[in-house]
Amino acid sequence: MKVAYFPGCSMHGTSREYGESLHAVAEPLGVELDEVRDWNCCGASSAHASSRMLAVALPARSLALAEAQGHEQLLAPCAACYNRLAGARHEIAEDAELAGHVKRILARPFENRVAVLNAVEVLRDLGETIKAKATSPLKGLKVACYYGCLLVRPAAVTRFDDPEDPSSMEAVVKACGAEPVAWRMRLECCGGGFSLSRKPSVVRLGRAILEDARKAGADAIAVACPMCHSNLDFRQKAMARDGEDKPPMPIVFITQVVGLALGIAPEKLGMQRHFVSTKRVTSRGNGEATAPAAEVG
Amino acid sequence: MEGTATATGFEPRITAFVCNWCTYTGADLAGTSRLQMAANTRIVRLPCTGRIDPAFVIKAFERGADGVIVSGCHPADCHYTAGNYHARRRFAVLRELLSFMGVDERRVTFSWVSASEGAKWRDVVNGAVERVRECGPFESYRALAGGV
Amino acid sequence: MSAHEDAHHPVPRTLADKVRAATGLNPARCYQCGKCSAGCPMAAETTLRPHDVMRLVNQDRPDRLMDDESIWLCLGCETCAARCPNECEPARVTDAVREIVAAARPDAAPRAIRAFHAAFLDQIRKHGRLGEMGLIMGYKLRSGHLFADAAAAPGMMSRGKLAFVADKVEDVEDVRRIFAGCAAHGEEG
Amino acid sequence: MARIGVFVCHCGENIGRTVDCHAVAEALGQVPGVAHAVDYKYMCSDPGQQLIKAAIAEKQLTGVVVAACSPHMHEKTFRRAASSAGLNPFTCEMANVREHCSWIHEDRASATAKAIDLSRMMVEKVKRNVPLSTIRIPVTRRALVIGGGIAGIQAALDIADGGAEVVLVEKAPSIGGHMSQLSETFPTLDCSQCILTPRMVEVYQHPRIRLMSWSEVESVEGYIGNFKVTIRKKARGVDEDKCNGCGACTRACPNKRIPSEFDCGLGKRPAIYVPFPQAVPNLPVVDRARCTLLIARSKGKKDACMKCVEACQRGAIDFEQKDRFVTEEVGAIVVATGYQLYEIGRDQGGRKDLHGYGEYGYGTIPDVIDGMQFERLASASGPTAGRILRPSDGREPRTIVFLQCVGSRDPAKGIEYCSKICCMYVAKHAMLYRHKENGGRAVVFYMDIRAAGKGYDEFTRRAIEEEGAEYVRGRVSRMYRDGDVIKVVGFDTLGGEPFGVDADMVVLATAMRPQPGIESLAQKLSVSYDRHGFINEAHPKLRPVETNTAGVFVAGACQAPRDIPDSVSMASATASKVLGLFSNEMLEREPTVARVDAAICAGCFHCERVCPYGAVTHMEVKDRQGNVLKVVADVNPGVCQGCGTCVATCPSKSVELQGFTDEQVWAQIQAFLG
Repeated sequence: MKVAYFPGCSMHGTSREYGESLHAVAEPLGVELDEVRDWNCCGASSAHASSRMLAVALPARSLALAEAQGHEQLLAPCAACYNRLAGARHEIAEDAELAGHVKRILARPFENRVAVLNAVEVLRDLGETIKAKATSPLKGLKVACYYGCLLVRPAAVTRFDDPEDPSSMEAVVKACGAEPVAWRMRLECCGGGFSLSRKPSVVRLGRAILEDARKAGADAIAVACPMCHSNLDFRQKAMARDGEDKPPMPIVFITQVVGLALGIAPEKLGMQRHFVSTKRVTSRGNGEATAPAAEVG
Repeated sequence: MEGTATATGFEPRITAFVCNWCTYTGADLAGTSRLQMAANTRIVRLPCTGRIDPAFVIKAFERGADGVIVSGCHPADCHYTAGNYHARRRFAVLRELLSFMGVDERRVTFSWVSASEGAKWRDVVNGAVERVRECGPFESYRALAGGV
Repeated sequence: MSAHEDAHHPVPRTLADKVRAATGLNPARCYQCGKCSAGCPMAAETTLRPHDVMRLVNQDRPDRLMDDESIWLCLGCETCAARCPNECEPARVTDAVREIVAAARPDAAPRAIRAFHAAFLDQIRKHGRLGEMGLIMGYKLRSGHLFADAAAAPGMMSRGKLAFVADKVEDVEDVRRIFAGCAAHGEEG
Repeated sequence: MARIGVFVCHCGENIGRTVDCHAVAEALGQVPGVAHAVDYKYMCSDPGQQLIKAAIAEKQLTGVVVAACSPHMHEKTFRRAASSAGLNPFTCEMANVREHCSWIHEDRASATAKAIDLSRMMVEKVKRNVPLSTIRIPVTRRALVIGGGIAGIQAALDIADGGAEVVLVEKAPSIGGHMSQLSETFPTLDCSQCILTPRMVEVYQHPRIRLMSWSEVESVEGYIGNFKVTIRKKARGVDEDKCNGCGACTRACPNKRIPSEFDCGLGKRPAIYVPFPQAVPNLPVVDRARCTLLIARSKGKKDACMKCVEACQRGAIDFEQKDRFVTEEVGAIVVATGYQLYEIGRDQGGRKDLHGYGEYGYGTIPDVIDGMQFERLASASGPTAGRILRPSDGREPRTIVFLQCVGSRDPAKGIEYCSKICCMYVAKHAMLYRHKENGGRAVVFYMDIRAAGKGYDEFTRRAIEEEGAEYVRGRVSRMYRDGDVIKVVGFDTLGGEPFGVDADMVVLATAMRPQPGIESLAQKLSVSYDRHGFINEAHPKLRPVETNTAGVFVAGACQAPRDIPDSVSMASATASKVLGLFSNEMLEREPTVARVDAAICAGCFHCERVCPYGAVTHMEVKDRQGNVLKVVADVNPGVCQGCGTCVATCPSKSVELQGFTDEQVWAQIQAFLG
């Protein structure tokens, strides 16, 4: 399977480990990532907060570049980029007048032929391969699968799963031998773009997500979005209510979970780059005795 | 009355052969719902699409129609149980004949409109008028038929 | 007459007309059932919830939408649009209202949020991609939160999460032309 | 030379606003063959009709064209007026210049030009009309009622009391429909069984009603007054004559763990069962899919269990019974198949255009039930003998949340209409719960309370003012299980605040939909239905209980969401229509039927093959000596329905459809195009 790869701006910065783990698992799973040459930022929440045209034209440029590279499918692992790219493709397909304006502004050949995929969708479809190659299944590891918002909504754009009752990430986690837990906050927003400009909201929303995951007995929360990851991992300390010392909740990327199950070394998956220690997860993977040893740190 | 080329450009004249039980009633519903549509069509009511003889369509073109609509009940909904099945088969053949005779396919519209689909009838009419307007006045056939 | 306007609204006059012209959505479909606001994660922090925004659009009250920061606190999480029985898409209506309000009063949004969006778009205009360092610097200068998260810098650095040099888009001119094209479209759009 | 009168109607403003009626009349006045052309404000009014009668007499008119509304509205009115003035009614036609012209165009010039064209087309057609006389056909004075709910029961009783025979076909093992599942009924809180069971017994004992339960309509042929209906009597596994309904077999059956459809899965029933104690007929049915004996037999194994056969004193159990087919001749058919509730689960009965409520858990959250399940809990004959208990753990719920409009008024889920009865039964449910559990909290999430019947609004006010039901205006965004509590995430749009409730039970007031399989039944009856499957009435205001197919009538919730009072009054209205039909000896039918010209018919009988009604017969043409010259086709006017398929098929054009001849169609084409 050969796909155009749209890394997105955070893949080299705050969520390097998402990029590293994606590349680490892509090869064994037979996914060839051909980066879109000269891709540009998808505009995320800021573009569509200022103008609908910009919010569509920016991602459209990257779609046009992927098309020029002869690709039929484009993988955007970051949920925000995936939403903007798939959203742009959907709006251009639905609104002929908008499409006309975008093509004029882009001033390059563009027929909107490239389908946009997200990482969860791709991993779900590779479920059998993952199960087959899972040399060190994460037995006994309880994972809360967190979709957030842009991965599954709006339904017309993100058609890969049921927006109110998704099951793709759970399927991937099961394929890795781990056990998805039933919890309720998996579709609630984490505060997204307010990470810098309005921290209290992110703390309030993130706290509710962490508490629910703990209540469901999860050992870790799996995410597929750099913004959700940074809000729940980097800001997790701020979310602890004062005077409470609840055990930290590791926030791992779904690609890291798959990487561990495939027996890839934690360093190659960037497990050391998290703010909240991922020891509880890594000790479970790469062939160590899967007896639930006492957790440390 | 010739196809009047009014100020907004060419106004096609379109004959619509419809069945009484579904499309005619659907057109009535479009009326009671005040759904605005192009005024280029004139409806000829027949009991069933099974009654619509392909010769009517050809005759309409011969007398100067720019477009023809044929519409009746959805398959399986026919008031006479099977009339529209015969019609479907007949018009599949007629479509071939018309294109063989050089009549642009966009001039003929076949559709199924039920008694509760007023909006669909409006869309069928407006769609047909737009497509026929693109084709322009239907001179070629009229010249053949003795330039009446 | 653009595809969004229909026969009855040739020139957008009311706020609802403008929203409809911009998005193709019909705000009048909203029957104020409150289901969007019930699911809105920011309902606890805002005074004007999604169904209030829809009400004020239908009542043509841009003034009340301008004097309140609620529309700027929308996360764009699409929960309201997913749950709305009439598919009014309050999220996209809020986007359109923000565009209209910002055009009338550029400083309507709270300073921190304006600073973030400005810093973000400035980064893309300059490099075509977002350099996190550049974003944080740009945000701090504009928002005045000079020392926010300063303590986090070393942690970020040690984890290799601070990309100093924002890798640039070679044809950054192309990206800048898109910005200009959209801005031009914005005027006559 | 034809002498035709043209009468252009203003219809008050309806036509006059966009069509210049006077100009139309004047234009038609110039048309050769038109002897009289006037316009008038209200042609269908009495003075309007007088104009027609006077003109016919004065000018010896040979035909009339009324340019007004749709023939579906007033063709009969004007034909009656014409014939009372001595003109053959079938030479009077209408040009539809309202629904097909004035109402759908704004530009006065093009609307007036179109009205003139339409009127001229009709004049040319009427010139070629020939006087026809109605066809008289016999009427079978027996009615078929499909569906044994309260609507079907009422219709059957009224028709039978009116002296006609009735065949009542019910798909389920017993009649009673959904009403038999209800506890009390609004607005009077009558016990449903108490007011329904007497009617059911009345049906069973009525000399002129033949009840066929556990049966379905297989096929329908014929037409008004002369339908031939084939009914499939499904195999009960019990001989109806021998069984006296003692119930020994149902008690003896060891497999009692099967979810009862009657109790919506909350109660259990044996493999041979009677749906509910007051069932009519009181005959058990063998559930062939779940009976261990039949399962064993289907796998070719030894007979596993014969408990019911042993228990039955009268040897009534008969596993060899097969479906049987019965044919009935009836003159009228009443469709009264009732409703089903929208599914709270993910699957919507296979319908792609309907979606479930993922945000409410797709029906997977325990103790989230629908209105009918609540009825079964509240019903004294229900699985919990009337105590409201949680299906999951049997505990009494301290807080129940009721959600209005689940499915209804929700275009995103595929249903845009309001189901009319939920506001009332939710108020009733809240009241019943508060009566039974005085300390319990009943919270109702609503948008608008629609209680417009007699005593209805007072009923909902009583639930709020005296029974302590808490009404919160706002739709719930989602709900989820938290421990053994259901968290309901709502919003109080009047108070302007989020409004959450921890509920022990949630009742979803789900939308009313027509019964499954209504589409195929409608096609068997060649009756039209709307997008949702509700049967289309002939005219929403003027002919609400008839359908466009003569002789087929409709009653109850199969036509639109409807409560019991409306269903009963509609059923009686339908019965009066049926009795009206049966009151005349012979039926008059439109003479628009096909006629063969024996002289030019070559006897290829293509017409016979395409005729859906088998109206074409073979006729020998003989010379004076009686030798057969040729065999030609001949149409039986009594059977022919006038669809005209034969006319368009006939290679030699030797069959004509009276009222829609080829010549008349050419004339209309020429009148328009020149």
